Amino acid sequence: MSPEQKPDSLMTAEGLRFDGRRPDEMRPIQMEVGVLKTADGSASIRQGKTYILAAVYGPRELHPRHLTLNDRAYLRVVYRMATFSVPDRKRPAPSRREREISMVIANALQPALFLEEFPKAVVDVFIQVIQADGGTRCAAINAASLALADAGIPMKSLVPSVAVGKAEGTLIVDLGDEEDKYGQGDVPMAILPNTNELTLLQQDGSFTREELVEAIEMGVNACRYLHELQKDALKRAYSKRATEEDDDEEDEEYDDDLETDLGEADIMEDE
Amino acid sequence: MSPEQKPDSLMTAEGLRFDGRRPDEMRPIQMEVGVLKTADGSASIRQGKTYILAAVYGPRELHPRHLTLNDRAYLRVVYRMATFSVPDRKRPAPSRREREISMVIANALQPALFLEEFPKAVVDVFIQVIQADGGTRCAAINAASLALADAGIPMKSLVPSVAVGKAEGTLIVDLGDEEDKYGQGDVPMAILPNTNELTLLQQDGSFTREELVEAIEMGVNACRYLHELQKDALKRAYSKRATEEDDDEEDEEYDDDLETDLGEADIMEDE
Amino acid sequence: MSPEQKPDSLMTAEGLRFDGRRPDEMRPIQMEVGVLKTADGSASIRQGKTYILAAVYGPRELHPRHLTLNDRAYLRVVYRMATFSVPDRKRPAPSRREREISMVIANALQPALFLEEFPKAVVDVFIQVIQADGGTRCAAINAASLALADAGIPMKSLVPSVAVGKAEGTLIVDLGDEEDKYGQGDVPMAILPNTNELTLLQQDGSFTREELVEAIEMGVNACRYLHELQKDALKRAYSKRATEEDDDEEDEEYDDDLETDLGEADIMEDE
Amino acid sequence: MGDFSAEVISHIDRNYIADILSKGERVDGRQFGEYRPLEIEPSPVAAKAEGSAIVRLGGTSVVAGVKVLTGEPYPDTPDEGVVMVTAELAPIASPLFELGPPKEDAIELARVVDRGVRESESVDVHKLCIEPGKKVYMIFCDIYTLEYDGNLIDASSIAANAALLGTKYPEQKLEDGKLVETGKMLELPLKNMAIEHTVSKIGSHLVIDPHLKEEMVQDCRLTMAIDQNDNFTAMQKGGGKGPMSLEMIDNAMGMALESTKEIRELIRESMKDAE
Amino acid sequence: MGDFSAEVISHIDRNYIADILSKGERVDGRQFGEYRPLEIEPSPVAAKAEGSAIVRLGGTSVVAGVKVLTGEPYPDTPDEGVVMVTAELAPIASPLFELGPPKEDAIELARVVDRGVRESESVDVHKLCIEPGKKVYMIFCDIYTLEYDGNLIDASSIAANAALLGTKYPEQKLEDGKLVETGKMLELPLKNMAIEHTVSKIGSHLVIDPHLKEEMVQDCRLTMAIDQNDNFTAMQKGGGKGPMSLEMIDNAMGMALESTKEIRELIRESMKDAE
Amino acid sequence: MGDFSAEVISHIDRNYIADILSKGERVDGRQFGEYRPLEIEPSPVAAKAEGSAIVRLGGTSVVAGVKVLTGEPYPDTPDEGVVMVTAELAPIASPLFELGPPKEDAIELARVVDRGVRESESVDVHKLCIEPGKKVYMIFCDIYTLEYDGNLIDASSIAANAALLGTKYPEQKLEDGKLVETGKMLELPLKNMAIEHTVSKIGSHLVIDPHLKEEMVQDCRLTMAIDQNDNFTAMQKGGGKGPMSLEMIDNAMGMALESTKEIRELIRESMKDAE
Repeated sequence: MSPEQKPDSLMTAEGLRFDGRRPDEMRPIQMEVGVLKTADGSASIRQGKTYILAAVYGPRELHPRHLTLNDRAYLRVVYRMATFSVPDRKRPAPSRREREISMVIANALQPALFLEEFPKAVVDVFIQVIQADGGTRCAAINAASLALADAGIPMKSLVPSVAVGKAEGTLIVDLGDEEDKYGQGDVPMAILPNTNELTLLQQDGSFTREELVEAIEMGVNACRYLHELQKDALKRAYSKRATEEDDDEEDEEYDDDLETDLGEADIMEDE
Repeated sequence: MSPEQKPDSLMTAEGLRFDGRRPDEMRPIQMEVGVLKTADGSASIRQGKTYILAAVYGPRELHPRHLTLNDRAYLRVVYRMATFSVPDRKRPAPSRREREISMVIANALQPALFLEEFPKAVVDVFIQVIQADGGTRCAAINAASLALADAGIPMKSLVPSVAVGKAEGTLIVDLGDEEDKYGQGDVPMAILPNTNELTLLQQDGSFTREELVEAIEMGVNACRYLHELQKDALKRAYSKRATEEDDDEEDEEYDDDLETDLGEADIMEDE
Repeated sequence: MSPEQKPDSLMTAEGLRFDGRRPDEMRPIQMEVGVLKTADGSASIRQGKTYILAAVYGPRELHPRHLTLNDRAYLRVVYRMATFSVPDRKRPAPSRREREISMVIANALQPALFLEEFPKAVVDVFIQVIQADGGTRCAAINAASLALADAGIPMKSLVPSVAVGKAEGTLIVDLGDEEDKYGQGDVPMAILPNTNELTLLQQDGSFTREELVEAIEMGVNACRYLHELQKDALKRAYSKRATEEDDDEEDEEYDDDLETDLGEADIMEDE
Repeated sequence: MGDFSAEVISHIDRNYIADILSKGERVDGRQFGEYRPLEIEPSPVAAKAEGSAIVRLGGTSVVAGVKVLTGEPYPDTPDEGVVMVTAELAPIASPLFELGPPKEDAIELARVVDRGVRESESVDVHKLCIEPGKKVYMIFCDIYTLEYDGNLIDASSIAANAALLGTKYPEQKLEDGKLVETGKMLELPLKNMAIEHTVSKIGSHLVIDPHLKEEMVQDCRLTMAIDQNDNFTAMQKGGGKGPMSLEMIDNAMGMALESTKEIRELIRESMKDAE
Repeated sequence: MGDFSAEVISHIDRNYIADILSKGERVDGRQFGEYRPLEIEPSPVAAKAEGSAIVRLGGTSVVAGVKVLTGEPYPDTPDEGVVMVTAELAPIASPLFELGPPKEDAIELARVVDRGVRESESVDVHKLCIEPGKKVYMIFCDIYTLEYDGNLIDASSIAANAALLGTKYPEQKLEDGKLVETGKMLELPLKNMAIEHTVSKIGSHLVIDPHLKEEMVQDCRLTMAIDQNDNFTAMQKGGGKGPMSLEMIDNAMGMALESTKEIRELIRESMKDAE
Repeated sequence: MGDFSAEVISHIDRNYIADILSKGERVDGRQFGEYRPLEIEPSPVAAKAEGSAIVRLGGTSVVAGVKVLTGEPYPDTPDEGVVMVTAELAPIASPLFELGPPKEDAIELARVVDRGVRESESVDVHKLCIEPGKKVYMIFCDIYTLEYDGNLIDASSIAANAALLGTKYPEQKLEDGKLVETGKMLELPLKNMAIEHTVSKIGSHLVIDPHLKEEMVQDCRLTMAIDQNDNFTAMQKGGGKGPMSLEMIDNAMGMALESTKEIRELIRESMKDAE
């Protein structure tokens, strides 16, 4: 692609953003559960032009064995970007950045999971970025926690995630590519919705202590909204499957099992 | 070396090839069995200027163990080109192409072998290209199947192999480097001589269905001729060893064992 | 750094060296034992501007197991240069040269060790070059053998090491960077001081047989001097620790144990 | 693909599949010469890639993306651009994924798909020259498997062709040694659109577009790239160690020739919709 | 750092450390907001590196060295030099060393320290330009851990800043396409000196500059880079899977702000001595 | 070579070999200072490599090939060409072959042979300059082991020297920034032809050109490169951990000096036949 142009200004005179959004307005978001038949659980997310798929395999036996944990399952996250997902072609081999983000995502998801129910096993979370237009690590967490629920991994709750940034002195939510690149900073975070505690927090750019506190508050609010979208996506998948099962003339008992399969039982109880 | 010159024409007005051969004429071929003392079986082939050595080790215990097959021996083929075997210096590390050809050769040889006689073991076929002047994968198969016989691996038959190509509309057998590079296509193949079935078939360039059928027929004929050469080479090695044994004043009983050692018993019976 | 200048001459008219040393004079040397708290044994050496740290871990269980030796401990030496230790920035990944020197150092140290006392175990010797100004492999051996003693590994003796070179026809001891680079040759060696036998011997440059014999004799003498410095360093560490122990009001019995810990018992007996 | 899986499939499956083939049927009810439903989603990566497509072939799906870069030509072909096709079994598609270097299967997938495009000279590399010996366009087409239910090679070949067909990129020229955009948008010079077709041999039967279960029990497969003039431009026998007679190879060629036009048409239609 | 060790520490230790924290004490007697003794040895690699420092933070020590090279700028930033910071857990520092590729911990160490320097724009990369689009200075700051007793990130950040502050290198200019030295010595254009501070969360407690034993039982840590104007220029929650409330994060920021000036002052003093 | 094998050889062999050495005999009947039969096949790769040779030293055989390329000189040696020698234990030669990165033995083989050629400045690199600072000849000599029956280093060194001696390549010159052939064929400027000789120490005995069985029980070996003026140009003690006295080293030098002329002569004769 021809190199992106730096916009003249990221904020308009009216206090709106470059793409017309209000400072606290998120991009259009679509999340879908159960999109990959090969996986035990899966989800897709489109957040603005960002497009990501997540698949979960497991819990299952872990190879190589020396990675085995005796008191819980090992959560293995692999975050990969397609070569064509970014303006310049990314090299095919996994970069250090991809490996670091894989680790950061694992840390963000882990507090929500009951991994101690599966000692010595592994739960694999594979994330493929198809198109990257800002906020990929946060969008990946949103999709991955849906895929974990879809795979029936026991969870305290889903994990919503968003980035808050700063452009021309204004705090803004859910950065697009240009805001990420030409803005004054970026604060990606993820929360446990039942306690509002943060499981992911990173920052770059330049912020005062007061700005950071305000940014985190904005992010937590946006995460609570995202959490509602996540639950909706899960319910849609759930009722779609229930309908499909009905079409196949299965009896109603099946629904309970399905609920368990989706890991929703746990999720619903928590809230 | 200075870059090779593209010949003005690959075919003469008289219907002969660039190097004077008829379309169905092969290059001079020398095969020799038992050329490497370190190996359990070995062979060399000189086909035109192509020069290749093959060594077989095994059957023996396989490391690492996770590659072990429960119902048969694992056939491990490693095809390597010397850095100086090609016009430009090849990089020393094995290329993707070398690894693909290793796999293709393994697939071509496997149908001829009774690997199920050695469950959990490995049979190693190591191939070193000393000089590459076209048709290396086919020449490598010719030499490797001799080395397997020399190592006493039980076989249905030897596996002869040749490439058929096209130059200025004419189908030609056993391409040299220039014909490979400047011709219109290349169809390497290998056969089981007792059934004429193909164990290797690849193609590039552009052919009609009819041309391909004709090319395969030409190749099968050439393979039958090559098979005779292979058997001759095996017999020469056999009688040479028998003679050497005689010189050492061994009694005649030894011949039978030798035959078994050479894997010839099986081969001769099949034809 | 700006590239080093080649000195006009490595030897003065008075027969002194470029930096004022006599041909058989070593650079100022400081060795210190027990400098790294994390390691089981450690030592530092400053030899001219060369600055090296060595750490020893073990004997301990070896991973991966397939490297295990049934009759003795495996001596694993890892020699690494800091990227900034040389005039141009060294690439961070270990080079072939670093791996070769690791092996050479292991061979130089091994004859002095009673590794058969710890079958199936590993003794790790990790060497970090902080600043390289000539003679790093020899300085590394001097430090590593002190670190081994500090770790209490049973030893026949310490292993002193030095390089002898040639500049403008004169044999010179303990080369600096310029003498190494612009001189006529380099003969690094290491000895067992109780027998004067060589455990390391390499050479480059050009020498007659007679020059080599003389060079080795000079080197052995320098090694004997170095061995005294090594023993002093070990004694200093020993008495310092004893004092510290006294300060902690430990009783005197402790000294004996300490001696054993330092591996000095063996060393002292041998000489 | 197929070989490693052969280890895990049960003998019952093997017999079952062979049995119904003898009755003229396939596991999913298809005819021997019938392709699975083929769906092409044009340009799913429109904001970042010059061309892209998602292909769904039954339960198998892949995404292909094309990047158009510029660079110096190879010294021995100063007036030719560069085309490179890679294909990767992405972790999300594979329950057997292990974090390591590419396996033989993955190498074969990548090389067979790449050869299908390059040997058929689908893209006219001479038209990718900006200034001979100085600057050319470099076309990278990268394919990721998303769902794996058999016949990855065909799905990948179709996706590559669709993505290349839909590729648009800004024309550039050299001015005072620097590349500048002319403002014009170009399409890729696709002259030949060869599509790969895979026929699987199971016992004495040949089936086209093998299902994963069929791949698991197959003797071998024959993959053929066929261009718009019904010429064969690449061929690879793989996927197992079973030998194949000339008669069977001829039959497989016939089966592939029959389905090629329809698939090529579907690609053209799908990508036209995208504009 | 911390996570893998969590496997080996005993429950007794875990309870002991939590217990004494409840009594307002730490394993080594420090206050919750108290740094360990910090020692900076200036220029230990003076003969080969343009800048260097050894930092001892309690029982943790690291060495940083700076090389100043020249090279071509990146095409998209033709008037900017390049700064790169790496950090490595050298074998000598680690009883758990295994000969293999860098582990997640090591990758995080390197990236957090690098980001602390680069995101805070400590070095004015525009002043590292020799000739726009042609030649710039390239600054490599590499850090090796020598002793590991907790809080490698802060020690490494301090060492990087000290080494960069003490860096001197010959000025170069382009003459007829060749670089020549002008004879003048330059210092690095350090405009912002952001220092990283790590606060560890253990149960309901926050402690600054965690000791190795504290890292082993921590829920997580928060690392913050703070510049000379008290702005936060980088932040990373890591070192474990424990979540953190906003209130705790705010408290951690307060603790870091308190110690930042003193440490920055100590770096400046130490490196001044070196001249 | 030798060290790893020491694990597998039986004590019976060890004693047997020591025993017969005490009687002044060797396993294959040679004198202590006697080389095995040496055969050199000139130019087996004449169609693709500028120089090549196969060397058979008893049951050990290796092939060496030389490629002459052109490229830019290193900035610090603008008027010197480049010579690089590599040596590899090819899979076909090694029953102990494991598909992995080079082991210590292989690294030592490569480096000792390379050093033997380079340290002795066998090739006059100044005569490999086409245009100072712009273009030089780059000589790659790569060696593959074909049969392994002891003393790979000497066989490789002899093969490298033979291949380099037989190397012929077209002269090139720079015209308008492009390399063109002058039509003249050049030989490599070999000024010094240093050959490596290995002496093995077994107990109190020294033997030259060790057989594989001797390598397996040796205490260590000393490899010496000796040039045509009887100067030692490289030396490496390796192949085991046994120490060696100065007296023994001196004896080993004597043994090597004795055989060097004959071998050098044989190389010259063999390669002359090739023309």
